[in-house]
Amino acid sequence: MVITKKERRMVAFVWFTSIFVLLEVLAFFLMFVMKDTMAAAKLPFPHTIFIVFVNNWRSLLEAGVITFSRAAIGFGIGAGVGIFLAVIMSLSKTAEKIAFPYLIMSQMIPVLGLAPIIFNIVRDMNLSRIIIAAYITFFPVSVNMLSGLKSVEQDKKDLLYSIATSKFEVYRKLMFPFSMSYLFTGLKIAAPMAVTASILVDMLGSRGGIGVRILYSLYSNTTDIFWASVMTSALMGIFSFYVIVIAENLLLPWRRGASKKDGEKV
Amino acid sequence: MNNKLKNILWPLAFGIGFILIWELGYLHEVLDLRPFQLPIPSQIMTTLYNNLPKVLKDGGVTVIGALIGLTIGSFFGFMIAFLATWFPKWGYGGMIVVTALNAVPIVALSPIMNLWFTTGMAQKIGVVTVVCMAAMAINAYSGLNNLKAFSLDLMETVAADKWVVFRKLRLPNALPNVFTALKINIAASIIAAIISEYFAASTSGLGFGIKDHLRKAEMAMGWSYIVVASLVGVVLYAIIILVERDAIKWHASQR
Amino acid sequence: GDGKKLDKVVLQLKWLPQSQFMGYYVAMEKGYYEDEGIQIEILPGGSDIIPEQQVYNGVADVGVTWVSSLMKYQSEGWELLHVGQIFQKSAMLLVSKASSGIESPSDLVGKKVGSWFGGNEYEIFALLEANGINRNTDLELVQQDFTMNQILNGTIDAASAMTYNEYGLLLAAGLDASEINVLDMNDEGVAMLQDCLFVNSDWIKNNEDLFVRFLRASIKGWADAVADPEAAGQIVYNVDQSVSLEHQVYMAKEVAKLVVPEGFDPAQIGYIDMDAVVQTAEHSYTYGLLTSPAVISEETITSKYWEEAVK
Amino acid sequence: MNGSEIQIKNVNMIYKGKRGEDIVALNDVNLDIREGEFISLLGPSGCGKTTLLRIIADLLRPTTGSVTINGQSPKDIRLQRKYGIVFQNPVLYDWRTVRRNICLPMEIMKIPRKERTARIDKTLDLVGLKDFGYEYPFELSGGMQQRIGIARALALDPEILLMDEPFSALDEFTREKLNEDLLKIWRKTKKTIIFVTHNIPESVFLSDRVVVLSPHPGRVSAVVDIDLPRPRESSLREMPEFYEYVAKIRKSFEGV
Amino acid sequence: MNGSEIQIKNVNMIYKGKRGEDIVALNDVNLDIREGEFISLLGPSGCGKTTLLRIIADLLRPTTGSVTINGQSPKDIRLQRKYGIVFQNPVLYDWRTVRRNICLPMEIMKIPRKERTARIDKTLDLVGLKDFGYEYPFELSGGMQQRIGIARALALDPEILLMDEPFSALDEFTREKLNEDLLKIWRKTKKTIIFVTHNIPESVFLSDRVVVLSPHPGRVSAVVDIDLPRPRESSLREMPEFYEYVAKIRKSFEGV
Ligand SMILES: Nc1ncnc2c1ncn2[C@@H]1O[C@H](COP(=O)(O)OP(=O)(O)OP(=O)(O)O)[C@@H](O)[C@H]1O
Ligand SMILES: Nc1ncnc2c1ncn2[C@@H]1O[C@H](COP(=O)(O)OP(=O)(O)OP(=O)(O)O)[C@@H](O)[C@H]1O
Ligand SMILES: Cc1ncc(C[n+]2csc(CCO)c2C)c(N)n1
Ligand SMILES: [Mg+2]
Ligand SMILES: [Mg+2]
Repeated sequence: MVITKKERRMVAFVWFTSIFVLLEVLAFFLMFVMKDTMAAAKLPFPHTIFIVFVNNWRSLLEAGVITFSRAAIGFGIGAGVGIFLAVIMSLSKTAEKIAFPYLIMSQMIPVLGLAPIIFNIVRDMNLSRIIIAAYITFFPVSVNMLSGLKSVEQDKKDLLYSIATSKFEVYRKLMFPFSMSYLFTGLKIAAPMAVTASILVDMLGSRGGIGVRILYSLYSNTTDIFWASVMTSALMGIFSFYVIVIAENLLLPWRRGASKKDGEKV
Repeated sequence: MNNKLKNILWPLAFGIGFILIWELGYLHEVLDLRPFQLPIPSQIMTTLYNNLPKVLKDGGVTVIGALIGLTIGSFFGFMIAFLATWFPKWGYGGMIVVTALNAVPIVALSPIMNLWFTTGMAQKIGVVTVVCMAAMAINAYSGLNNLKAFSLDLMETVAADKWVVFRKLRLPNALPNVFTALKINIAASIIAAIISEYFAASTSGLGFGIKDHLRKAEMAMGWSYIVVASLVGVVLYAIIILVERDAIKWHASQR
Repeated sequence: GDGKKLDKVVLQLKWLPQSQFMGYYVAMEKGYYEDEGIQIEILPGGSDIIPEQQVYNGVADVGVTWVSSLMKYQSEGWELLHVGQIFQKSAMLLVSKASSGIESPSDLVGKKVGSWFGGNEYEIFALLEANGINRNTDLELVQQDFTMNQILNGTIDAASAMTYNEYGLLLAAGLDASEINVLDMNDEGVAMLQDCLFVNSDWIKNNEDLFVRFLRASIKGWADAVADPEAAGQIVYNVDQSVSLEHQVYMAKEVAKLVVPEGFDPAQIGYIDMDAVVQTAEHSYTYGLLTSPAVISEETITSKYWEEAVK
Repeated sequence: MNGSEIQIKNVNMIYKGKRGEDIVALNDVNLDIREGEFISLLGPSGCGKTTLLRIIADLLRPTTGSVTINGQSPKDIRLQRKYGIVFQNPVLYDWRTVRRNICLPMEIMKIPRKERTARIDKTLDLVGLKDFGYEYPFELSGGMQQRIGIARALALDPEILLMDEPFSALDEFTREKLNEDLLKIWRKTKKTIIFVTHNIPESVFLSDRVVVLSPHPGRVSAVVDIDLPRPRESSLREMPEFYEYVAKIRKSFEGV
Repeated sequence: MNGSEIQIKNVNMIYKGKRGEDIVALNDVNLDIREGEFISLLGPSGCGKTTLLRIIADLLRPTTGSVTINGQSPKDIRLQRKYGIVFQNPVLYDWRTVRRNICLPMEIMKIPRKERTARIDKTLDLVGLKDFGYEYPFELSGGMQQRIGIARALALDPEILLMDEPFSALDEFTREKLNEDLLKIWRKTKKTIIFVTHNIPESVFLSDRVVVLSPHPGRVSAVVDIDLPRPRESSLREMPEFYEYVAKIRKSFEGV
């Protein structure tokens, strides 16, 4: 089944409106049927969030730009490190056996414990924030990339092996192109996560950003800004996801064809 | 057998080497840290030993929440991938929703869940559930849809219904991806459970312990909790690896 | 600045930019730091920011924190020096809805009581202990998140609140003062000192003069702020609009009462009341924050810079 | 009109290439296949044999033209599960052992377990893989994998059997043995078999008719009736008529 | 001793099955291959032909026994990039067009761009895919894919060419044409060629010697010298000596 652009737009529209309506109904239910005193905090009416969003679009946009640009940098570095680690681990089973448990462990160190150490090493808040954002982002990229690298079929490797191809060339000509679709799966997970990571590091005393808006609005009980900020972060996540999807379509033309062929069913 | 031993010995040797470097102060020297900023392993272990019952109890609370959330979240994530595959036109919207959720930070999610659920455990499960959905949904979707050439044709020829295609082709084909997602989610679920506990209306759990002690300069105690979290992560990872090895022994990655 | 190169001072706040820290913002806005040859940078706090660590790391030069927390860090070996006391009173309250009937500490028995923990719980511990309530068995202490939703929601019966912030938020949420019962730590005799200024002991050795200039400018700022909280609130609001101007001004007014309590000489802003420090140290030790009595010496706390600054 | 007469009418197939160009695979193909007929498709590589087979099996829609099977569309027939296909490359599921790969279509058709096991045993034996039932496909040689694909289709016992170069990776002896086995099965079950091959003697040995396709674009260039007696046995391969047919087809091929 | 004499000594190959069982693929195989020899491997499916080829190419280590090539190990030879392989299934990279698939090994060998283009043009023409250079592999038929694999190995012009059933998916005419082309190339370049096939006439037509393997476990059951004159042309196929050899090999095969 080939889905046209027009259909896709229609589908998106229907999804958007039905979620909107559903949330309106739920919010109504909460407020007027359940008579929940905290209804506005638990689940505000989406239209009110939307109005707050529109009224504050400038400041939210400003904050969004700060957060998103940091997310992009953190994502870039995180993805790079993730790919690098995956390559190291795929080069040797021993390296994988050594590294993977420790990578898991590293993910168990919360930012609260990690941040002071990073600050102490870099002594620059902004750089530290980027490092931490990257640290949060790299893991899914690494895991997915590694699983791609490990899924390369033996006979494809044999072809290069038989002409004594250097490791570097094997990666360049085979392992990387083959793993691209796996990598993109990882990137699709990591991109929105980079937004959350960036929001988290906003809270490390940043001056602006969606994270600051969320933190301040929580602390000052300004529920509407809180929800508008949450909505902004969700939108940024979708945006980042689509950036990856578009990049995938541009960079992996052979896949578009291959999957279409599978989908092109009678 | 020899190989299996090596698989354990190497990482262990590496860990011991690292711990030694850390213990003997070289790490602190390189990073210009003082022991009261980052305690040395022996301090952590002593503290851990002295507080073992409490730390284990807290660890239990967090791990149970993380595992339940991991299960529910992975299940929902898979269901979304399933729907997106089943209804390629309409279901894909679910993937976008999951992506949007994936961009809501835990620090925002936790207070929301605090409102929806009153107990710390329910809040934790709620947070972990949301956090675990995306990795599973996106990975499972790619596994359910990136089929080998012609494998679908075989199903078509015997007019297999969608459900059979799903069970006998898409599902096994997606298994390697599901394991990939589980590996990500193991790490994600524990850290999400920990961070959710920063805000939970409860005073138990690794997250509460970490935050409480690290803020109060009780670094050894805070790091004891981190050590427990790490060990739990590694043990869960090991379990996944073992199950994976058995479940997808046919896959290129296992050869 | 008359073309002279300014010395940079980085100030780490304990929390978000808000009127709790209005003195510094006023001083910055009015150019008092520049007058002292200082280029000031104010770092906001955040959920994962610990001022003691920031100052020790050198990310910031001067920090704002609570005295008990500072003592804890000092006792763990962090070479930090307490060099000025901005809040003379505790702002900590235990608030509850009047309907829950908590009028005295003894009414807390059997209730769910919220605290932020992480070092903010010791005044409550002291309050309970002083009233013969066992904090482990007689009631349930739970963690509060950033919001006051839990008390509004009824999930907890009593919540920690700062006079200048959370209490105001309850009012803003539509509760009338008469609907809120308050236990004030100062009245209950279990107060511990809060916002103080501290520095890295190493840093101050080479920057004594700089710090004195910083303190002088800050005190000037605080004096102006206390004198005109409305204006101070406005100045803070200009820096950060995430809270309403109204709430910022409310906070400024309440903070003013902590910086210059009734009967306190406004010229003495920043004065370190050693009796209060000792009480804070004693409570911190007695109720378990500190594992050994706090060392109160020139190594840990000193008024000499303040004396120099107010000369 | 009888059971499964296949009528291919003016079938054109144009693929859209990656760069948007048209690739004409089949051009105006017309062919009638009788019920129970054994028909072979011959033709140079890339002439559209697989494409035609896929169109008959309803795995592909022709760009224009139609295929009807006993008045019904390929889709109807497919939904009635009358097709069995041996694909050009074996299309095995990595996660299933040999036996379970063979079992798969039967599972879907809800053939009782006992019957399934019996058929697996029989076909495994037929293709000479009795001892390899519990291996995974990747542990087998190319020819062995191909034989699993054959066993899978035969185990299914379909009304219409479409075989795309099923014996290409087999040695002559295995191939000849399987040729004979296939004929036996065909004789017993009266299936319609459409058989793609590059081996002209094989096509003569097996078929009622041999259809030769010419390439670029694929069209029917010759249809040769093979009037050799049935049942055919390996001795047929030594007969002069046999060689005449082989030569004849080779000749019609050369014109291509 | 000359350039690339291949000595296979007491080679045993035992695979470890997934369930821990032993699969004996080769049992005590001994074979000497002269430099510049064209040798064919024949044998029933699953007898170990591919395995032997992979051992020679250093893609697999024999369980016991050794292979030496002019005194060196297969690894040495592989590192000197003297091998070219046509795999049994074409092993194409999905993400590369036909041309870029053929180009790949040459890229790695750092052959200059111009030379590469020339060779691609030449081999594409040779295998009859001139017009398909810019398609992706999945847009091509099975036989066309196989020919890309052949073109890729030929473009490389290796000293030792290992070909695993390279023409199995091709029609007789394309196959015969490629047979002759291959012989021409061989005559010109003096490569050593080890050629796996199931087609006995093909093996006779091409080879200096035909090695017949018997299965389970794979061992050498016959070695037949083909004393037919060179250069060989298609007319050879009509000669009685040719048929004698075919018959002889078929016979030695039957004993298997
Ligand atoms: N990776 C493997 N693991 C286990 N067994 C294997 C593996 N590869 C091959 N074998 C076994 O080794 C034997 C020889 O296989 P090989 O591929 O060499 O056969 P072949 O002669 O090339 O057959 P064909 O003509 O069918 O390609 C077979 O029995 C096969 O099952
Ligand atoms: N998916 C596809 N997309 C574009 N072109 C295709 C596709 N499949 C086949 N073709 C083209 O259609 C033509 C016929 O292909 P087909 O596979 O039917 O050939 P064939 O006769 O089976 O050849 P072979 O004997 O090599 O298997 C070829 O030119 C091929 O390039
Ligand atoms: C994580 C965390 N959450 C809430 C508070 C409560 N709080 C916010 S500001 C403030 C006054 C500090 O000067 C207090 C007590 C905290 N400290 N840390
Ligand atoms: Mg074909
Ligand atoms: Mg083989």
